[in-house]
Amino acid sequence: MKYTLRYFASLADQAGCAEEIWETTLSEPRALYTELSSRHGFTLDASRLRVAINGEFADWHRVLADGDEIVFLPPVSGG
Amino acid sequence: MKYTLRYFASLADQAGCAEEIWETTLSEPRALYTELSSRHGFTLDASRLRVAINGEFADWHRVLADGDEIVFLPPVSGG
Amino acid sequence: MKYFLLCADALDAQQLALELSSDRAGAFVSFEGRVRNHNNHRIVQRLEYQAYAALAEAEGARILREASEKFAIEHTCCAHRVGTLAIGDIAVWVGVSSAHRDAAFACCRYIIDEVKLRVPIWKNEHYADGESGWLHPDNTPVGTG
Amino acid sequence: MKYFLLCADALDAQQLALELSSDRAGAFVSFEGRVRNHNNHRIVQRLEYQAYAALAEAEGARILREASEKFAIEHTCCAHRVGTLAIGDIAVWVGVSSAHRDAAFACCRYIIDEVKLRVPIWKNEHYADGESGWLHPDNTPVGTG
Repeated sequence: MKYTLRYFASLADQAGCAEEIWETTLSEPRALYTELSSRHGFTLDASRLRVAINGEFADWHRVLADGDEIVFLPPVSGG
Repeated sequence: MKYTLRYFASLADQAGCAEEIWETTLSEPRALYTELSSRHGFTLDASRLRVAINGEFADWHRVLADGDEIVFLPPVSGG
Repeated sequence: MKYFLLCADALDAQQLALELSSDRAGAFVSFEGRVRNHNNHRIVQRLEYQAYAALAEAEGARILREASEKFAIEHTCCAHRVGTLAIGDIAVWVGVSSAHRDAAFACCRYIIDEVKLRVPIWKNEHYADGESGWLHPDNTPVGTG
Repeated sequence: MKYFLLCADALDAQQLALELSSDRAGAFVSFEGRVRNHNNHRIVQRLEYQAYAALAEAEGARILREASEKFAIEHTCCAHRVGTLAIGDIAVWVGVSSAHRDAAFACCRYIIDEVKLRVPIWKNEHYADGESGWLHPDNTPVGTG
Protein backbone atom coordinates (compact mmCIF):
# COMPACT_ATOMS: atom_id res chain seq x y z
CA MET A 1 0.00 0.00 0.00
CA LYS A 2 1.07 3.58 -0.65
CA TYR A 3 0.04 6.39 1.68
CA THR A 4 0.63 10.13 1.65
CA LEU A 5 1.82 11.25 5.07
CA ARG A 6 1.75 14.90 6.13
CA TYR A 7 3.60 16.13 9.19
CA PHE A 8 3.03 19.19 11.37
CA ALA A 9 4.80 20.90 14.25
CA SER A 10 7.28 18.72 16.16
CA LEU A 11 6.56 15.67 13.98
CA ALA A 12 7.57 17.65 10.87
CA ASP A 13 10.79 18.72 12.61
CA GLN A 14 11.63 15.13 13.56
CA ALA A 15 10.66 13.68 10.16
CA GLY A 16 12.65 16.42 8.46
CA CYS A 17 9.86 16.95 5.94
CA ALA A 18 6.27 18.15 5.70
CA GLU A 19 5.09 15.31 3.48
CA GLU A 20 6.22 11.93 2.20
CA ILE A 21 4.91 8.95 0.31
CA TRP A 22 5.21 5.76 2.38
CA GLU A 23 5.02 2.19 1.15
CA THR A 24 4.17 -0.51 3.64
CA THR A 25 2.21 -3.70 4.16
CA LEU A 26 0.43 -2.16 7.17
CA SER A 27 -3.18 -1.01 6.95
CA GLU A 28 -3.97 0.40 10.40
CA PRO A 29 -2.97 3.88 11.64
CA ARG A 30 -1.84 2.61 15.07
CA ALA A 31 0.70 0.16 13.59
CA LEU A 32 1.74 2.65 10.93
CA TYR A 33 2.65 5.24 13.59
CA THR A 34 4.87 2.68 15.35
CA GLU A 35 6.63 1.91 12.07
CA LEU A 36 7.12 5.62 11.29
CA SER A 37 8.33 6.31 14.83
CA SER A 38 11.19 3.84 14.49
CA ARG A 39 12.06 5.34 11.09
CA HIS A 40 11.96 9.01 12.18
CA GLY A 41 12.51 8.81 15.93
CA PHE A 42 9.17 10.39 16.85
CA THR A 43 9.16 11.14 20.58
CA LEU A 44 5.45 11.80 21.07
CA ASP A 45 3.61 8.74 22.33
CA ALA A 46 0.62 7.73 20.18
CA SER A 47 -1.64 8.32 23.20
CA ARG A 48 -0.92 12.05 22.82
CA LEU A 49 -1.90 12.15 19.15
CA ARG A 50 -5.07 12.11 17.06
CA VAL A 51 -5.21 10.73 13.57
CA ALA A 52 -6.86 12.23 10.49
CA ILE A 53 -7.53 10.39 7.24
CA ASN A 54 -8.28 12.34 4.06
CA GLY A 55 -8.92 15.54 5.96
CA GLU A 56 -11.22 14.20 8.71
CA PHE A 57 -10.59 12.89 12.21
CA ALA A 58 -10.59 9.10 12.21
CA ASP A 59 -10.30 6.08 14.45
CA TRP A 60 -6.85 4.58 15.18
CA HIS A 61 -8.08 1.18 14.10
CA ARG A 62 -9.73 2.15 10.83
CA VAL A 63 -8.60 0.08 7.85
CA LEU A 64 -6.56 2.24 5.48
CA ALA A 65 -7.02 2.25 1.71
CA ASP A 66 -4.32 2.63 -0.88
CA GLY A 67 -3.66 6.33 -1.60
CA ASP A 68 -5.08 7.63 1.72
CA GLU A 69 -3.69 10.87 3.13
CA ILE A 70 -2.83 10.24 6.77
CA VAL A 71 -1.93 12.87 9.37
CA PHE A 72 -0.84 12.18 12.94
CA LEU A 73 -1.85 15.31 14.87
CA PRO A 74 0.24 16.46 17.84
CA PRO A 75 -1.67 18.18 20.68
CA VAL A 76 -2.86 21.49 19.22
CA SER A 77 -1.74 24.87 20.53
CA GLY A 78 -3.58 27.49 18.52
CA GLY A 79 -5.37 30.56 19.87
CA MET B 1 -33.52 76.49 53.74
CA LYS B 2 -32.86 76.72 50.01
CA TYR B 3 -31.91 73.65 47.99
CA THR B 4 -31.04 73.12 44.35
CA LEU B 5 -33.00 70.18 42.97
CA ARG B 6 -32.06 68.46 39.73
CA TYR B 7 -34.42 66.06 37.97
CA PHE B 8 -33.72 63.25 35.52
CA ALA B 9 -35.76 60.89 33.35
CA SER B 10 -39.42 60.49 34.40
CA LEU B 11 -39.02 62.84 37.38
CA ALA B 12 -37.89 65.63 35.03
CA ASP B 13 -40.91 64.97 32.80
CA GLN B 14 -43.28 65.12 35.76
CA ALA B 15 -41.62 68.19 37.33
CA GLY B 16 -41.62 69.89 33.94
CA CYS B 17 -38.07 71.10 34.51
CA ALA B 18 -34.51 69.79 34.91
CA GLU B 19 -33.63 71.98 37.85
CA GLU B 20 -35.29 74.25 40.41
CA ILE B 21 -34.51 76.13 43.60
CA TRP B 22 -36.76 74.99 46.46
CA GLU B 23 -37.39 76.78 49.75
CA THR B 24 -38.66 74.73 52.66
CA THR B 25 -38.38 74.21 56.39
CA LEU B 26 -37.56 70.51 55.84
CA SER B 27 -34.02 69.20 56.29
CA GLU B 28 -34.23 65.47 55.48
CA PRO B 29 -34.33 63.97 51.92
CA ARG B 30 -37.13 61.53 52.78
CA ALA B 31 -39.54 64.26 53.90
CA LEU B 32 -38.44 66.55 51.08
CA TYR B 33 -39.35 63.93 48.47
CA THR B 34 -42.85 63.63 49.94
CA GLU B 35 -43.28 67.40 49.78
CA LEU B 36 -42.03 67.52 46.17
CA SER B 37 -44.24 64.58 45.20
CA SER B 38 -47.39 66.42 46.25
CA ARG B 39 -46.20 69.53 44.40
CA HIS B 40 -45.21 67.74 41.13
CA GLY B 41 -47.28 64.57 41.26
CA PHE B 42 -44.27 62.22 41.23
CA THR B 43 -45.51 58.68 40.73
CA LEU B 44 -42.35 56.76 41.67
CA ASP B 45 -42.42 55.57 45.26
CA ALA B 46 -39.41 56.68 47.31
CA SER B 47 -38.53 53.02 47.85
CA ARG B 48 -37.62 52.83 44.13
CA LEU B 49 -35.26 55.81 44.29
CA ARG B 50 -31.79 56.59 45.51
CA VAL B 51 -30.74 60.02 46.69
CA ALA B 52 -27.56 61.94 45.89
CA ILE B 53 -26.35 65.04 47.70
CA ASN B 54 -23.73 67.29 46.11
CA GLY B 55 -22.79 64.67 43.54
CA GLU B 56 -22.47 61.63 45.83
CA PHE B 57 -24.89 58.92 46.90
CA ALA B 58 -26.28 59.70 50.36
CA ASP B 59 -28.53 58.36 53.07
CA TRP B 60 -32.26 59.22 53.04
CA HIS B 61 -32.02 60.49 56.61
CA ARG B 62 -28.95 62.67 56.28
CA VAL B 63 -29.45 66.21 57.56
CA LEU B 64 -29.40 68.67 54.66
CA ALA B 65 -27.47 71.93 54.68
CA ASP B 66 -28.59 75.19 53.09
CA GLY B 67 -27.49 75.33 49.44
CA ASP B 68 -27.17 71.53 48.98
CA GLU B 69 -27.75 70.08 45.51
CA ILE B 70 -30.16 67.17 45.87
CA VAL B 71 -31.02 64.60 43.22
CA PHE B 72 -33.63 61.86 43.54
CA LEU B 73 -32.45 59.11 41.20
CA PRO B 74 -34.99 56.92 39.41
CA PRO B 75 -33.93 53.31 38.74
CA VAL B 76 -31.13 53.55 36.17
CA SER B 77 -31.38 52.07 32.68
CA GLY B 78 -28.06 52.72 30.98
CA GLY B 79 -26.03 50.26 28.99
CA MET C 1 -4.75 52.25 32.96
CA LYS C 2 -8.47 52.54 33.58
CA TYR C 3 -10.99 55.22 32.77
CA PHE C 4 -14.69 55.85 32.41
CA LEU C 5 -16.05 58.29 29.84
CA LEU C 6 -19.40 59.86 29.00
CA CYS C 7 -19.46 60.78 25.31
CA ALA C 8 -21.82 63.03 23.40
CA ASP C 9 -20.43 61.78 20.06
CA ALA C 10 -20.30 58.35 18.41
CA LEU C 11 -18.07 55.84 20.20
CA ASP C 12 -15.06 54.68 18.19
CA ALA C 13 -14.49 51.10 19.32
CA GLN C 14 -11.21 50.77 17.44
CA GLN C 15 -9.75 53.93 18.98
CA LEU C 16 -10.84 52.90 22.47
CA ALA C 17 -9.35 49.41 22.04
CA LEU C 18 -6.01 50.80 20.85
CA GLU C 19 -5.36 52.46 24.17
CA LEU C 20 -5.72 49.19 26.08
CA SER C 21 -3.06 47.27 24.19
CA SER C 22 -0.04 46.01 26.08
CA ASP C 23 2.84 43.70 25.18
CA ARG C 24 2.03 41.67 28.30
CA ALA C 25 -1.62 41.16 27.32
CA GLY C 26 -2.39 37.88 25.60
CA ALA C 27 -6.14 38.44 25.82
CA PHE C 28 -8.49 41.28 24.97
CA VAL C 29 -12.26 41.11 25.48
CA SER C 30 -14.69 43.84 24.53
CA PHE C 31 -18.42 44.31 24.93
CA GLU C 32 -20.60 46.65 22.90
CA GLY C 33 -24.18 47.45 23.82
CA ARG C 34 -25.96 48.58 20.67
CA VAL C 35 -29.37 50.14 20.03
CA ARG C 36 -31.79 47.40 18.98
CA ASN C 37 -34.72 47.98 16.64
CA HIS C 38 -37.22 46.46 19.06
CA ASN C 39 -38.02 46.17 22.77
CA ASN C 40 -41.06 44.66 24.49
CA HIS C 41 -42.51 43.90 21.04
CA ARG C 42 -42.48 47.57 20.00
CA ILE C 43 -40.46 48.96 17.10
CA VAL C 44 -37.80 51.36 18.34
CA GLN C 45 -36.73 54.20 16.03
CA ARG C 46 -34.15 55.95 18.18
CA LEU C 47 -33.39 56.53 21.82
CA GLU C 48 -31.91 59.06 24.15
CA TYR C 49 -29.60 58.59 27.10
CA GLN C 50 -29.61 61.15 29.88
CA ALA C 51 -26.93 61.07 32.58
CA TYR C 52 -26.32 62.74 35.89
CA ALA C 53 -22.83 63.41 34.63
CA ALA C 54 -20.83 64.18 37.77
CA LEU C 55 -22.11 61.15 39.66
CA ALA C 56 -22.07 58.88 36.60
CA GLU C 57 -18.38 59.61 36.06
CA ALA C 58 -17.55 59.10 39.72
CA GLU C 59 -19.52 55.83 39.97
CA GLY C 60 -18.14 54.56 36.63
CA ALA C 61 -14.58 55.23 37.80
CA ARG C 62 -15.36 53.44 41.07
CA ILE C 63 -16.56 50.35 39.18
CA LEU C 64 -13.37 50.26 37.08
CA ARG C 65 -11.22 50.57 40.20
CA GLU C 66 -13.09 47.72 41.88
CA ALA C 67 -12.75 45.61 38.72
CA SER C 68 -9.00 46.23 38.53
CA GLU C 69 -8.61 45.03 42.09
CA LYS C 70 -10.87 42.02 41.67
CA PHE C 71 -9.35 40.60 38.45
CA ALA C 72 -5.78 40.11 37.17
CA ILE C 73 -6.03 42.52 34.25
CA GLU C 74 -3.72 44.94 32.47
CA HIS C 75 -6.00 47.78 31.35
CA THR C 76 -9.70 48.58 31.15
CA CYS C 77 -11.93 51.31 29.87
CA CYS C 78 -15.67 51.94 29.65
CA ALA C 79 -17.38 54.60 27.56
CA HIS C 80 -21.11 55.41 27.57
CA ARG C 81 -23.00 57.56 25.07
CA VAL C 82 -25.38 60.31 26.08
CA GLY C 83 -27.81 62.17 23.80
CA THR C 84 -29.74 60.83 20.81
CA LEU C 85 -28.79 57.46 19.28
CA ALA C 86 -29.98 55.67 16.15
CA ILE C 87 -30.51 51.91 15.63
CA GLY C 88 -27.15 50.13 15.56
CA ASP C 89 -25.25 52.89 17.37
CA ILE C 90 -22.97 51.81 20.21
CA ALA C 91 -24.56 52.86 23.51
CA VAL C 92 -21.83 51.48 25.77
CA TRP C 93 -18.38 50.00 25.20
CA VAL C 94 -16.26 48.02 27.68
CA GLY C 95 -12.76 46.75 26.90
CA VAL C 96 -10.36 44.72 29.05
CA SER C 97 -6.83 43.49 28.32
CA SER C 98 -5.11 40.86 30.47
CA ALA C 99 -2.38 38.22 30.35
CA HIS C 100 -4.91 35.35 30.28
CA ARG C 101 -8.46 35.16 28.97
CA ASP C 102 -10.25 34.11 32.17
CA ALA C 103 -9.65 37.49 33.77
CA ALA C 104 -10.56 39.50 30.66
CA PHE C 105 -13.90 37.70 30.19
CA ALA C 106 -14.87 37.84 33.88
CA CYS C 107 -13.82 41.46 34.29
CA CYS C 108 -15.62 42.66 31.16
CA ARG C 109 -18.81 40.96 32.29
CA TYR C 110 -18.48 42.40 35.80
CA ILE C 111 -18.07 45.93 34.51
CA ILE C 112 -21.06 45.95 32.17
CA ASP C 113 -23.28 44.34 34.83
CA GLU C 114 -22.28 46.91 37.46
CA VAL C 115 -22.56 49.85 35.04
CA LYS C 116 -26.11 48.83 34.18
CA LEU C 117 -27.00 48.51 37.87
CA ARG C 118 -25.28 51.50 39.38
CA VAL C 119 -24.38 54.30 36.99
CA PRO C 120 -27.02 57.08 36.89
CA ILE C 121 -27.91 56.99 33.19
CA TRP C 122 -31.45 56.72 31.87
CA LYS C 123 -32.78 55.47 28.56
CA ASN C 124 -35.79 56.99 26.79
CA GLU C 125 -37.05 54.96 23.84
CA HIS C 126 -38.87 56.55 20.93
CA TYR C 127 -41.23 54.18 19.14
CA ALA C 128 -42.50 53.99 15.58
CA ASP C 129 -46.00 55.02 16.72
CA GLY C 130 -44.69 58.39 17.97
CA GLU C 131 -44.78 57.51 21.65
CA SER C 132 -41.76 57.47 23.92
CA GLY C 133 -41.01 56.38 27.44
CA TRP C 134 -38.35 56.08 30.11
CA LEU C 135 -37.29 52.56 30.92
CA HIS C 136 -36.64 50.61 34.06
CA PRO C 137 -33.37 48.62 34.41
CA ASP C 138 -35.11 45.51 33.06
CA ASN C 139 -36.14 47.49 29.94
CA THR C 140 -39.83 47.59 30.95
CA PRO C 141 -41.52 51.01 30.77
CA VAL C 142 -41.62 53.28 33.83
CA GLY C 143 -45.16 54.17 32.73
CA THR C 144 -47.27 56.28 35.07
CA GLY C 145 -47.63 53.97 38.05
CA MET D 1 -24.15 34.17 9.50
CA LYS D 2 -21.17 32.19 10.76
CA TYR D 3 -17.77 31.49 9.32
CA PHE D 4 -14.29 30.37 10.25
CA LEU D 5 -11.22 31.73 8.48
CA LEU D 6 -7.51 30.98 8.39
CA CYS D 7 -5.62 34.13 7.41
CA ALA D 8 -2.04 34.58 6.24
CA ASP D 9 -2.30 38.37 6.68
CA ALA D 10 -2.95 40.62 9.67
CA LEU D 11 -6.46 40.29 11.14
CA ASP D 12 -8.58 43.45 10.88
CA ALA D 13 -10.80 43.34 13.96
CA GLN D 14 -12.91 46.30 12.85
CA GLN D 15 -13.62 44.78 9.44
CA LEU D 16 -14.50 41.40 10.96
CA ALA D 17 -16.83 43.05 13.51
CA LEU D 18 -18.65 45.04 10.83
CA GLU D 19 -19.95 41.92 9.19
CA LEU D 20 -21.60 40.70 12.39
CA SER D 21 -23.75 43.76 12.99
CA SER D 22 -27.52 43.36 12.98
CA ASP D 23 -30.38 45.69 13.87
CA ARG D 24 -31.69 42.97 16.16
CA ALA D 25 -28.43 42.64 18.09
CA GLY D 26 -28.24 44.58 21.33
CA ALA D 27 -24.99 42.94 22.37
CA PHE D 28 -21.65 42.30 20.71
CA VAL D 29 -18.75 40.53 22.42
CA SER D 30 -15.34 39.97 20.88
CA PHE D 31 -12.21 38.18 22.00
CA GLU D 32 -8.71 38.78 20.66
CA GLY D 33 -5.82 36.48 21.43
CA ARG D 34 -2.62 38.49 21.01
CA VAL D 35 1.05 37.53 20.95
CA ARG D 36 2.53 38.18 24.40
CA ASN D 37 6.15 39.14 24.96
CA HIS D 38 6.74 36.33 27.46
CA ASN D 39 5.78 32.72 28.17
CA ASN D 40 7.09 30.35 30.84
CA HIS D 41 9.45 33.12 32.00
CA ARG D 42 11.16 33.36 28.61
CA ILE D 43 11.16 36.44 26.40
CA VAL D 44 9.25 35.80 23.18
CA GLN D 45 10.32 37.70 20.07
CA ARG D 46 7.90 36.31 17.51
CA LEU D 47 5.98 33.17 16.81
CA GLU D 48 4.69 31.06 14.00
CA TYR D 49 1.38 29.29 13.61
CA GLN D 50 1.15 26.23 11.42
CA ALA D 51 -2.24 24.76 10.49
CA TYR D 52 -3.50 21.60 8.84
CA ALA D 53 -5.67 23.91 6.76
CA ALA D 54 -8.37 21.59 5.37
CA LEU D 55 -9.13 20.02 8.74
CA ALA D 56 -8.72 23.29 10.67
CA GLU D 57 -11.32 24.96 8.48
CA ALA D 58 -13.72 22.01 8.77
CA GLU D 59 -13.33 21.77 12.55
CA GLY D 60 -13.56 25.55 13.01
CA ALA D 61 -16.80 25.64 11.00
CA ARG D 62 -18.11 22.72 13.09
CA ILE D 63 -17.44 24.65 16.32
CA LEU D 64 -19.29 27.71 15.01
CA ARG D 65 -22.26 25.59 13.98
CA GLU D 66 -22.40 23.97 17.42
CA ALA D 67 -22.15 27.39 19.08
CA SER D 68 -24.99 28.79 16.96
CA GLU D 69 -27.21 25.92 18.04
CA LYS D 70 -26.23 26.10 21.70
CA PHE D 71 -26.68 29.86 22.23
CA ALA D 72 -29.33 32.40 21.17
CA ILE D 73 -27.07 34.49 18.96
CA GLU D 74 -27.42 36.45 15.72
CA HIS D 75 -24.02 36.07 14.02
CA THR D 76 -20.56 34.76 14.80
CA CYS D 77 -17.18 34.59 13.16
CA CYS D 78 -13.74 33.33 14.12
CA ALA D 79 -10.49 34.08 12.29
CA HIS D 80 -7.08 32.56 13.07
CA ARG D 81 -3.70 33.72 11.79
CA VAL D 82 -1.13 31.40 10.27
CA GLY D 83 2.51 32.23 9.48
CA THR D 84 4.86 34.53 11.37
CA LEU D 85 3.50 36.94 13.99
CA ALA D 86 5.14 39.73 15.99
CA ILE D 87 4.45 40.76 19.61
CA GLY D 88 1.03 42.41 19.88
CA ASP D 89 -0.33 40.88 16.66
CA ILE D 90 -3.79 39.34 16.83
CA ALA D 91 -3.44 35.54 16.64
CA VAL D 92 -7.14 34.74 16.88
CA TRP D 93 -10.33 36.80 16.79
CA VAL D 94 -13.83 35.70 17.83
CA GLY D 95 -16.91 37.93 17.54
CA VAL D 96 -20.52 37.23 18.50
CA SER D 97 -23.63 39.41 18.15
CA SER D 98 -26.89 38.60 19.94
CA ALA D 99 -30.08 40.21 21.22
CA HIS D 100 -28.95 39.95 24.86
CA ARG D 101 -25.52 39.92 26.44
CA ASP D 102 -25.68 36.57 28.26
CA ALA D 103 -25.64 34.63 25.00
CA ALA D 104 -22.89 36.74 23.42
CA PHE D 105 -20.52 36.34 26.40
CA ALA D 106 -21.17 32.61 26.82
CA CYS D 107 -20.92 31.87 23.10
CA CYS D 108 -17.70 33.84 22.61
CA ARG D 109 -16.08 32.02 25.52
CA TYR D 110 -17.29 28.65 24.22
CA ILE D 111 -15.83 29.25 20.77
CA ILE D 112 -12.36 30.32 21.88
CA ASP D 113 -12.16 27.41 24.36
CA GLU D 114 -13.17 24.86 21.71
CA VAL D 115 -10.90 26.35 19.06
CA LYS D 116 -7.92 26.08 21.40
CA LEU D 117 -8.81 22.47 22.21
CA ARG D 118 -9.79 21.10 18.84
CA VAL D 119 -8.58 23.03 15.81
CA PRO D 120 -5.33 21.60 14.34
CA ILE D 121 -3.11 24.68 14.63
CA TRP D 122 0.33 24.65 16.28
CA LYS D 123 2.34 27.44 17.82
CA ASN D 124 6.13 27.68 17.58
CA GLU D 125 7.67 30.32 19.82
CA HIS D 126 10.96 32.01 18.99
CA TYR D 127 12.83 33.27 22.02
CA ALA D 128 15.25 36.11 22.58
CA ASP D 129 18.11 33.62 23.11
CA GLY D 130 17.69 32.28 19.56
CA GLU D 131 15.97 29.06 20.54
CA SER D 132 12.50 28.06 19.44
CA GLY D 133 10.03 25.34 20.28
CA TRP D 134 6.62 23.91 19.58
CA LEU D 135 4.13 24.26 22.39
CA HIS D 136 1.59 22.05 24.05
CA PRO D 137 -1.99 23.28 24.54
CA ASP D 138 -1.10 24.52 28.02
CA ASN D 139 1.75 26.59 26.53
CA THR D 140 4.45 24.35 27.96
CA PRO D 141 7.17 23.20 25.53
CA VAL D 142 6.81 19.92 23.64
CA GLY D 143 10.56 19.45 24.20
CA THR D 144 12.08 16.15 23.21
CA GLY D 145 10.31 13.75 25.58
